[in-house]
Amino acid sequence: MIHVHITKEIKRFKGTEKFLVQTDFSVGAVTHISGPSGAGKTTLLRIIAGLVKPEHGHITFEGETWLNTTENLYLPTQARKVGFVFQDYALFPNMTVKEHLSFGTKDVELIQRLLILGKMERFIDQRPRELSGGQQQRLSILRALTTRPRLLLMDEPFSALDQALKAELVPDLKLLLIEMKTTCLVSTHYPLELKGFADFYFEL
Amino acid sequence: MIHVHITKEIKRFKGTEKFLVQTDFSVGAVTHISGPSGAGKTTLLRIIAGLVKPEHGHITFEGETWLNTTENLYLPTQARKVGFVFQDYALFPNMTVKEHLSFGTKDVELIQRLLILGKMERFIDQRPRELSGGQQQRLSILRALTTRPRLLLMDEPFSALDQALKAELVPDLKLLLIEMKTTCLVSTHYPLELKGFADFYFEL
Amino acid sequence: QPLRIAVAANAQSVIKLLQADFKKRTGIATEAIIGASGKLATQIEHGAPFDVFLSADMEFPELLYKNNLSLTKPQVYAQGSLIICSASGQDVGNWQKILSLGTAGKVAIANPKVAPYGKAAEESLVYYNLMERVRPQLVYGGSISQINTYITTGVVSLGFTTEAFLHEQKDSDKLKWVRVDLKSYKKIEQGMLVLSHAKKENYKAAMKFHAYILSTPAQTILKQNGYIIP
Amino acid sequence: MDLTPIWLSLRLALITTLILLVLGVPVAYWLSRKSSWFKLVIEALVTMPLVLPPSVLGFYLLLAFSPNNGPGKWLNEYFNIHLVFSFEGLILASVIYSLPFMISPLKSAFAHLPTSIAEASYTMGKSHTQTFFKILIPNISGSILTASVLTFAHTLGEFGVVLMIGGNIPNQTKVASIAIFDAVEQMDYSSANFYSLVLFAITFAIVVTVFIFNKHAAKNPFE
Amino acid sequence: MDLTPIWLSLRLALITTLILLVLGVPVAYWLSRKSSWFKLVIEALVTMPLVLPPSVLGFYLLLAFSPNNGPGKWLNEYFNIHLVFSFEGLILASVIYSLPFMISPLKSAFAHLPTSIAEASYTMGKSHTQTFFKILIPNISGSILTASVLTFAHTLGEFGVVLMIGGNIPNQTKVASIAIFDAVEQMDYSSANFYSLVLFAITFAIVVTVFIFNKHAAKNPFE
Ligand SMILES: Nc1ncnc2c1ncn2[C@@H]1O[C@H](COP(=O)(O)OP(=O)(O)OP(=O)(O)O)[C@@H](O)[C@H]1O
Ligand SMILES: Nc1ncnc2c1ncn2[C@@H]1O[C@H](COP(=O)(O)OP(=O)(O)OP(=O)(O)O)[C@@H](O)[C@H]1O
Ligand code: MOO
Ligand SMILES: [Mg+2]
Ligand SMILES: [Mg+2]
Repeated sequence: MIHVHITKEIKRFKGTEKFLVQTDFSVGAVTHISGPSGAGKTTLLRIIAGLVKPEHGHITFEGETWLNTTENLYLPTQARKVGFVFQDYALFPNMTVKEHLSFGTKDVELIQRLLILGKMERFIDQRPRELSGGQQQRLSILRALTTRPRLLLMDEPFSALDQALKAELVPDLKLLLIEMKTTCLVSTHYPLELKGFADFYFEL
Repeated sequence: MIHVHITKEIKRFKGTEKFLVQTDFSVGAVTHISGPSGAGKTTLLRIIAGLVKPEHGHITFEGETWLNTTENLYLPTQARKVGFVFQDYALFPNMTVKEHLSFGTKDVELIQRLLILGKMERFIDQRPRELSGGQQQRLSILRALTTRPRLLLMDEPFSALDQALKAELVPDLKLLLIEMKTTCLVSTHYPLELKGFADFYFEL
Repeated sequence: QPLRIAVAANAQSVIKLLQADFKKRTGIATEAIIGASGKLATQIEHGAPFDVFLSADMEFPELLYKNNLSLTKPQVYAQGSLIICSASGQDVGNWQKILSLGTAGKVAIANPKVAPYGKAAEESLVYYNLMERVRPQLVYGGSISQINTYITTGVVSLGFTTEAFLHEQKDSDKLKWVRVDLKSYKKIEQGMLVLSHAKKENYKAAMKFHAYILSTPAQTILKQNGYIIP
Repeated sequence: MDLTPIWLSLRLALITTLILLVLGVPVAYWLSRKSSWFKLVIEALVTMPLVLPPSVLGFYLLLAFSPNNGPGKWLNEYFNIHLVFSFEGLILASVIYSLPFMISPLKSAFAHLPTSIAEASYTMGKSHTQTFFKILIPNISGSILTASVLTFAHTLGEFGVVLMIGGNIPNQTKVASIAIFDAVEQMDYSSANFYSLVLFAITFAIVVTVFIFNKHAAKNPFE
Repeated sequence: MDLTPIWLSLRLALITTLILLVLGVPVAYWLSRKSSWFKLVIEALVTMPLVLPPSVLGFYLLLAFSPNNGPGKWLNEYFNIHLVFSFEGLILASVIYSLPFMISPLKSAFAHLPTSIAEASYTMGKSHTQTFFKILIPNISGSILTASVLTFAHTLGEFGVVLMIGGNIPNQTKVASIAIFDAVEQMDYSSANFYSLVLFAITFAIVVTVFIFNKHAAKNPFE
């Protein structure tokens, strides 16, 4: 069980708005997080990853406390063992595709498997600026998997992929997550593409 | 009629690949450009906008020559009067939402109309880094419309928008394009979202 | 424009007294520009707008005269006195012995190529056969005033400087010093010139100043401040 | 205490910075674009004053502008312009001396801007010039500020060149750095300390200004 | 012609640059993070050598290192270290003098990196240190190169400080810039020209190297 109960203040044109989330997510499953643009999906995922601090609240992951503002507890991102697929990819400009993956793991077999999963074998020596939008997005997914995360947070991860590619990639990804026993939260505006992928649904 | 016939060389893991396009697009209509990730959609749109030069070929827009490599003719981007929605938005970090729009036009009525079209009225004073992914994408669409372009090139322009928003935005956008007599080429992996928007279809 | 006087560094404090006295007598305002003699000469060569030059030797004035940069012949206005000086309380009466032991620490002299006092110091070291012995300890300063800075800040144990230095120090009793024997170096005859630049507007004032420096009141001031007046 | 050396330094630094802003921003932009061997030569020339000891630069300027020969003689005879031992000469020398301090950071800032924002501006029909002033310049304003401060400060501290071609003339070329040197040589330590303190205070004011500006333009107010 | 001044300058510049690399990169990173008033003070101190005329800096160093008082006395008595009139002293002075040349461009480069790439690295379980060396440093390598070149060159051209605390000792503190100044004052223009030419050649070599490196790491090979 992932327990989340947080409040974050968001600056607005006039004054501030309160962003409030209280919910539980199932462990070992995929939850689809949905909500209109600007609802706070990215913000929520970033808070869970420990990249943004909310003003108030607590987060626990299978009993382990990740955040507790009343006790001033805060587990750093690194110790949370999450994977993150950023909405704008956040790739490393200095690294080739291959270097991105080896940065996360020494396991060459896993790297090879991921390259095949994302159909990226042909581009291993290219840097982000030499990749198309969809290629960058796939790389960002593969990179997040190299560390075999306990919790995978994906922010709009398939938006730049074509249907055929997605139809192949998504089921394979699902199998890999089950194998790795990875819990997954995924935000997307396209519920259809998560058919057979997401087990639960959460609306912001 | 937009006539395109070009060859561009693309560097690959080993050697180079030839990227070849020969086609005509209808003027005054919306054409959906489709193709797998990495097929060259972005590259094609950039070539048409004059941001990338192909090795060989020619492009004409309603008889006006935009590119002719044999005669070494090349109309600069500015003179082509296009609008461009970049796949990665390419917003101006220094400008607020409002400033983005006033950079393209002095027409305050148009600006107001566009803000409403994109549901961005509440964010007029925010800068790109203070906007959510979907808000950034909407701004990038609105910005491209401020100049009332002859040809609007949109590269995966709705990928970060939620369904409800899209259901409102797309038809309004279509009406505006007709009113402005703007031709439009749009690349997307989601043909469904272009229902009633695209008149033609082109597969790369 | 005030009368501009280029002054060798050794005279940097006595020139202030001379300027004030000259002003009192003639009402003419002057400006002093201080530097090593050689450096000032180089600047004059390249068109520096100075009216009068008070060097620390005769060589530089003669060079300028030969190059048609002056309106008067070089004229000796004072003779300099070289001293050896220490600020660390060390007795310098037997400085030749101290230097020959090689344990004195750093010894400062002015750059002999541009500062006549440095040249005199070197001559004296050669005269006493100490040059090779002292060479590892030597540090060089751009002009005689840099040597004075080195002495007062205590970064050197000993320095060769001008006797006029003692008169610009307020608490000079803290200094140990002794005159370097006149026989060990060539006389420091300090020469004066009125420069061609004075033609422009300050000709009269420059000539007055030239005459003033050679007059008894000025010579007395020089004598009271560590110069040998013949 | 005589404040003219401080005023002189401030005037010199300000004029130099303004000239270099007007000159340096376009040159830096041009250098940041696609490289060529011609640009390499220009860049090397721009970098020269950095590596050249100020004494050397001063020496060559002295030779070039000495009324005895070449350009200096010509300027002197036909226009009655003197570039040695004059304030105008110091300005010229400072502009040359501080050139790389303006150009180098700006060039790097221009090169680091994403190309796509300029492209976006072109697609909006904006010329290179409009794009330059409305998009590129505002997005490197931090670097422009930094470069200006570097230039200003570096000119304020200029010493070797002035020592060589200035001639230490009160109210014309006796700037603060020289006044301090002078005071030290004359063992007038209280003047030296006074001038140093004023320069200290000025730097501090500058640094605080830059700091406040940067705080204002901070990266992400959300996090 | 006596080449030792050139060698001395090169050695001094190299050692100074290396020390400042090790020192400057972390400090610049630290300064680029969230600002505070304490950092403001440090930043002001780091900027000081820039605005302080070298003569002033030299003078204060002279006072500080004098074996008569304070730190100089202590170093002298307990460690037998002499920082005036020695090569070691020049190194220390150069490190102080060139500090802002290393720190300022690096700080700006760190501040301009997108925060998201560091975040991505943290989510991969990488510590701040690992992220620093594997992600941040490689992505500002261009700026590191530029800053090192600036530092190296600036040290090569160092003049005022050396003039003050060096003592012009052949083979120890008589560096090239002083040798040139000396030669000029003695109107030995051929030596001055020779040394200047060698320094010119070195700059040229440096600039060409940087140019080739930057060409290699150019922005977008596709366009
Ligand atoms: N700078 C570059 N250097 C080398 N190859 C590049 C460069 N930019 C793009 N490519 C390659 O060119 C091909 C076409 O890229 P393009 O971005 O046009 O694809 P796309 O159709 O837009 O794909 P997507 O749907 O993923 O955005 C890709 O295979 C990509 O790897
Ligand atoms: N740095 C910031 N400063 C001020 N407001 C911000 C900042 N970042 C985000 N916001 C605001 O917070 C709200 C939530 O943003 P968030 O990015 O979490 O939305 P989202 O649900 O991911 O939207 P999208 O689907 O468009 O990506 C948005 O309205 C946005 O404008
Ligand atoms: O007064 Mo001098 O010219 O420095 O010896
Ligand atoms: Mg989002
Ligand atoms: Mg694309």
